[in-house]
Amino acid sequence: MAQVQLEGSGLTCVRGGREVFSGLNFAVGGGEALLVTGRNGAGKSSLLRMVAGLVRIAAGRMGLTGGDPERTIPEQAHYLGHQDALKPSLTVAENLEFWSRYLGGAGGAMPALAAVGLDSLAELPAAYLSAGQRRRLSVARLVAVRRPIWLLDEPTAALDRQAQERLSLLMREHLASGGLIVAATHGPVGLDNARELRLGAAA
Amino acid sequence: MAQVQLEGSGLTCVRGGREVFSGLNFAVGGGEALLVTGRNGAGKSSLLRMVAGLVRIAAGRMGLTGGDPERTIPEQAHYLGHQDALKPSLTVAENLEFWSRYLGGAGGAMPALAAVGLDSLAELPAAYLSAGQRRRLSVARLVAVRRPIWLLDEPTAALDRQAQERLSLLMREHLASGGLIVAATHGPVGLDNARELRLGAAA
Amino acid sequence: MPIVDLANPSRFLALTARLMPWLIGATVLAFAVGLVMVKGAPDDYQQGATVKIMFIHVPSAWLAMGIWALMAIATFGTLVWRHPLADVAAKAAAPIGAAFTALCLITGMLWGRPMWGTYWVWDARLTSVLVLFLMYLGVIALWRTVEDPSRAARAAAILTLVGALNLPIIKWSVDWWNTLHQPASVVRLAGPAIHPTILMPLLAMAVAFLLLMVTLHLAAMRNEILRRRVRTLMLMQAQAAPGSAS
Amino acid sequence: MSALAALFVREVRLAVRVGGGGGIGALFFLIVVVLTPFAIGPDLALLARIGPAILWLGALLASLLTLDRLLTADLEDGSLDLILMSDTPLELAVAAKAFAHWITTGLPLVVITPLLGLLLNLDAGASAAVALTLFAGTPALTFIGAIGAALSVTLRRGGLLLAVLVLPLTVPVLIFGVAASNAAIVGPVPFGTPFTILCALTLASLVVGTFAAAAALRQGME
Amino acid sequence: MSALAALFVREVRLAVRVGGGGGIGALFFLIVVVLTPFAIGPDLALLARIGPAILWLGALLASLLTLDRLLTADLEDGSLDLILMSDTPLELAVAAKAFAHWITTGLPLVVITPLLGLLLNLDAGASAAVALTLFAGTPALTFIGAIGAALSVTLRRGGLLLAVLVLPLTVPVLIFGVAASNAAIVGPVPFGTPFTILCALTLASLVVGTFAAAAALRQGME
Ligand code: HEM
Ligand SMILES: Nc1ncnc2c1ncn2[C@@H]1O[C@H](COP(=O)(O)OP(=O)(O)OP(=O)(O)O)[C@@H](O)[C@H]1O
Ligand SMILES: Nc1ncnc2c1ncn2[C@@H]1O[C@H](COP(=O)(O)OP(=O)(O)OP(=O)(O)O)[C@@H](O)[C@H]1O
Ligand SMILES: [Mg+2]
Ligand SMILES: [Mg+2]
Repeated sequence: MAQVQLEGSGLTCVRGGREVFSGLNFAVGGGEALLVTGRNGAGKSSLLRMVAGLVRIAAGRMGLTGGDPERTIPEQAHYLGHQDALKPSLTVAENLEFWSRYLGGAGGAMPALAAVGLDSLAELPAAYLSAGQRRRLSVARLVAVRRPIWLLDEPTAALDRQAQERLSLLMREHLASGGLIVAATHGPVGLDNARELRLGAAA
Repeated sequence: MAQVQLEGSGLTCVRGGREVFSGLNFAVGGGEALLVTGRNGAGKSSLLRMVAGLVRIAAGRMGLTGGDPERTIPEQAHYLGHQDALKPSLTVAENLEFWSRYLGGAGGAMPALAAVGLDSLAELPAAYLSAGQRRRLSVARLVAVRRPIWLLDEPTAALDRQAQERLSLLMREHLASGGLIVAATHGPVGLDNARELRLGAAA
Repeated sequence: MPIVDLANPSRFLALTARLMPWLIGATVLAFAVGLVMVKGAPDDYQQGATVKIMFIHVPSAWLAMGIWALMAIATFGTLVWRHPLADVAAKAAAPIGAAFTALCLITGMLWGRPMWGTYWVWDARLTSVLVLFLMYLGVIALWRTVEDPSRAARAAAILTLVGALNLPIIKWSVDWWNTLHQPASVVRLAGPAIHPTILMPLLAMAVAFLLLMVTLHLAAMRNEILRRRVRTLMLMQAQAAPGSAS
Repeated sequence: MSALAALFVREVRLAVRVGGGGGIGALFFLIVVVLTPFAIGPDLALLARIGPAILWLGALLASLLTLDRLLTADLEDGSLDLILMSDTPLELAVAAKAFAHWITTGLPLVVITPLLGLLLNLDAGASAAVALTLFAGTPALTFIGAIGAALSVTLRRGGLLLAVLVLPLTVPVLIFGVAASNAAIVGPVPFGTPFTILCALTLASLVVGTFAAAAALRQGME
Repeated sequence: MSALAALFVREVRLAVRVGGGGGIGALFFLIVVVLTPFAIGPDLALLARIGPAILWLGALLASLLTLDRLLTADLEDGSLDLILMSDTPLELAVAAKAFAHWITTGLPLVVITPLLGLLLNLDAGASAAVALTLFAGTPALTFIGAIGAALSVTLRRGGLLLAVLVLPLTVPVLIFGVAASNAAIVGPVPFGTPFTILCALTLASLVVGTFAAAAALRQGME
């Protein structure tokens, strides 16, 4: 994988008819993590969804250099939002396998489940998971399919301390292998030399 | 309000046919906070929902002394779960006013909104709120209607630092006025002399 | 006047504000002329004075169909060029189209009572107007469900375009359906060839209805633009208000 | 009481805001009635003969299918938890919700019935008779439907499951509703007999529906 | 391709597990057909005369009303975000989902039609004709319905709104479906004419439905 670089310049975000932020610039390279911080409603989640192609870019532009030129940015990104994209009636393994196959992953689901400590629950319906277990299952998606860009919205929410540590380990591995991370967060995520992008305003 | 005391003894919780915990004992008095901690899936949320009367008590008993003898425990408790009980098409103020009236609160909604810093968004549809703003709106419910027992499931999730501080202020005021708190959490909630109830096992 | 200028909502408001009195005047005048001509038109030897319903019925039927076409064109502008006024035009047109369709249905039914002895028959033409009315109601329901205008606009645009594709098919299949099961009781609509003494007043009324529609549409568009401004102002105010928070 | 009033107001407000819950039900009713001749053919005599039946079937479907989200929406956003915890009796809360639903959905159906009667070639008297029976009978549909709504909360399924659970229970209401309409239109039974039974069914289902729905919700708690 | 196969398998699995999405549709169909005689009265000749119409109306409602959650469920749990982000073309994903829906809901309707024909006093040949027309026509209903499903995602509403938006568009399918059935049963038109048109309508709606639904989803993005 060539050294990737994600850049946004002059980005403006409009949601529900209101301008959330404007003229925002940022750049993250491979091996780097960018922590997006700011008050509630400052537009952290909106920025992530914008990179993921889920919120329209009202003005400005977003570019990726060094990635796969045939694929768009969202196609090379993992998005971990507030919703878990899990179907309660499928088992843990079935849920993960589906996403792994749909997103074009190679290996089976079990190694990824083991990586988040859910292997013992593989055959349980996802309906039976606790909040933190659901979150871990979402994280397993990031492991099962390799993609250079990780967009993480409050990734540590609901995770217990061990799981938080395991997540920061996964993030460090991802960075070490040349990936990049953009994470919205209100607290520390266990990365030492992450840069911070602070969004202003909003209650 | 007389000095309240919430006690559980020999509690067993069964969910989806599996035993989550058994023989659990705890007691919290007025002015005290109990932090329920433990791994993901240990049963923290289940315990809170049990106190709230939303999960069946498989064995053991739960009792309240010193409260209003005419009312059950759930009727004297606030439950702040992962879901926000908000209707997207109602405005922020309408949402809060409804709960305040339904739960038998006295004052209007505005002071409570101000207490969580949402007064400027009162006329906005709740659909437009960010994750943290939704959470704040739920917290406002606790302020709008006085109840002695607060059951908080990961109360700081999605809140920014200022909002977390404001929440711990509200919690301290609640304790000072003789209320009690049972909170499930993975991190600090900003209370100094809270006791901890650690649930064992689970991934 | 270059059309680009009109694309700007403020220009549009200013221009239409000046145009509006003239339009209203022209509409009133056209109706006055039309009604006088209608009064002069001879009664039908069979139908008597009821034939005069036609002067309302037929123009509203024409507009009922025309307005969907207008909406289809406007929504095309929404989807392709994201034209700021296109979705305003489409949204404002829907209730007006529904109203003219309803007028066509109601006058037709009132006319049907003396002519056929019943308010309604499942004749092909009647039925396709009814389906058109249902589709107007569907689009209006869709507009009403979403507060966010630009989102609603795009959804309504797709529905309108699919509807525009479908309307000819519906019309044609309803024709097929009715000619197949044609019950004897239905009187054919096509009367004797229209005589000039009827045609002229009819055309005059058609012009008056067209002017009425243009007036109503522009007024509704102005309303919609202003409503959106109020909404934006409210949102901005909600955001800017100095809360105890910041 | 004030709590119930607040709930009622919220429900009506939601129904009106969310694109007119009631409007949609009435529109669905209209469309179903309009579609029938396409399927059956434009035979006026036949349509008039089965007109009351079509209107009743349409109203039945429109009532039940809008009930789908009556309680599931509250389950999904956590409102139901708080309603269960509150000291307002669950029965009253369910009744307030069902009543709000009838006001916003059942009543509009009754109001547009005379109009639809025209399309089906019913004369004014017949339309009025059908509208009257619907006025008396739709509350029964809503309250019986509430049982299904509560069950589908318990089962965490919505949509058609509700209709499937509830439709069989509505058979008596349907039979006596249509019978009363036909009695008013063609006889020979006097209108009063089936209509009285219909009203009795409605009263019974107000009670049974409320209690059964509340019981189902309570049982549904884990 | 493997991604689409995975999606298809997931959809079928969900439909089967969630209390039989298809089963519910078929049950709803059954109940509507069974209720009709209650409303119309037990006139066998009349029932046979309008039998195909009832079957088609029932199938229409059963198809559309189960489509409600086709895309909304994915919106609510965030799956739709990931589907939009993936490199699988959205059109294909929509088509795969709609196809899975038809397999699990449309096909069961076709299968139980001969059974319901018995209840409506249709002879074997007539039942077979109706089943054949449903087999050819229900895909059109599903794919036209997909447009409504996509729109109701955009609007964050489901339920009857979908039916209200989509039902008028299905008029041609209904007309030619019933016409083909009747042609096979009583004539005088040869069966081939309306049936060919029905098939053409189905093919057209496969294309239009897929593209319009995908466009609606894309436009619905904020
Ligand atoms: C609700 C019932 C009715 C509806 C929906 C209806 C609909 C229409 C429509 C859509 C047109 C425009 C046709 C075109 O220009 O292409 C039309 C024209 C006309 N209608 Fe009706 N109609 C109804 C009842 C009647 C009745 C009862 C009569 C009188 C017998 C009538 C007489 C006419 C005449 C004379 C024209 C103009 C001549 C023509 O263009 O063929 N309509 N109607
Ligand atoms: N709705 C449910 N049905 C069946 N089992 C459930 C349900 N919810 C949770 N469980 C199971 O009960 C156990 C405890 O879940 P609970 O949600 O109480 O955990 P928790 O301590 O709150 O975890 P977390 O830190 O992840 O929030 C878990 O093992 C989970 O699998
Ligand atoms: N679906 C939506 N429609 C309209 N406006 C929205 C929507 N979601 C969020 N907003 C608005 O956009 C702004 C930014 O929201 P966003 O969710 O990006 O904030 P955030 O920084 O992630 O906040 P939080 O820390 O609370 O998660 C907020 O003011 C919010 O009111
Ligand atoms: Mg956020
Ligand atoms: Mg928990």
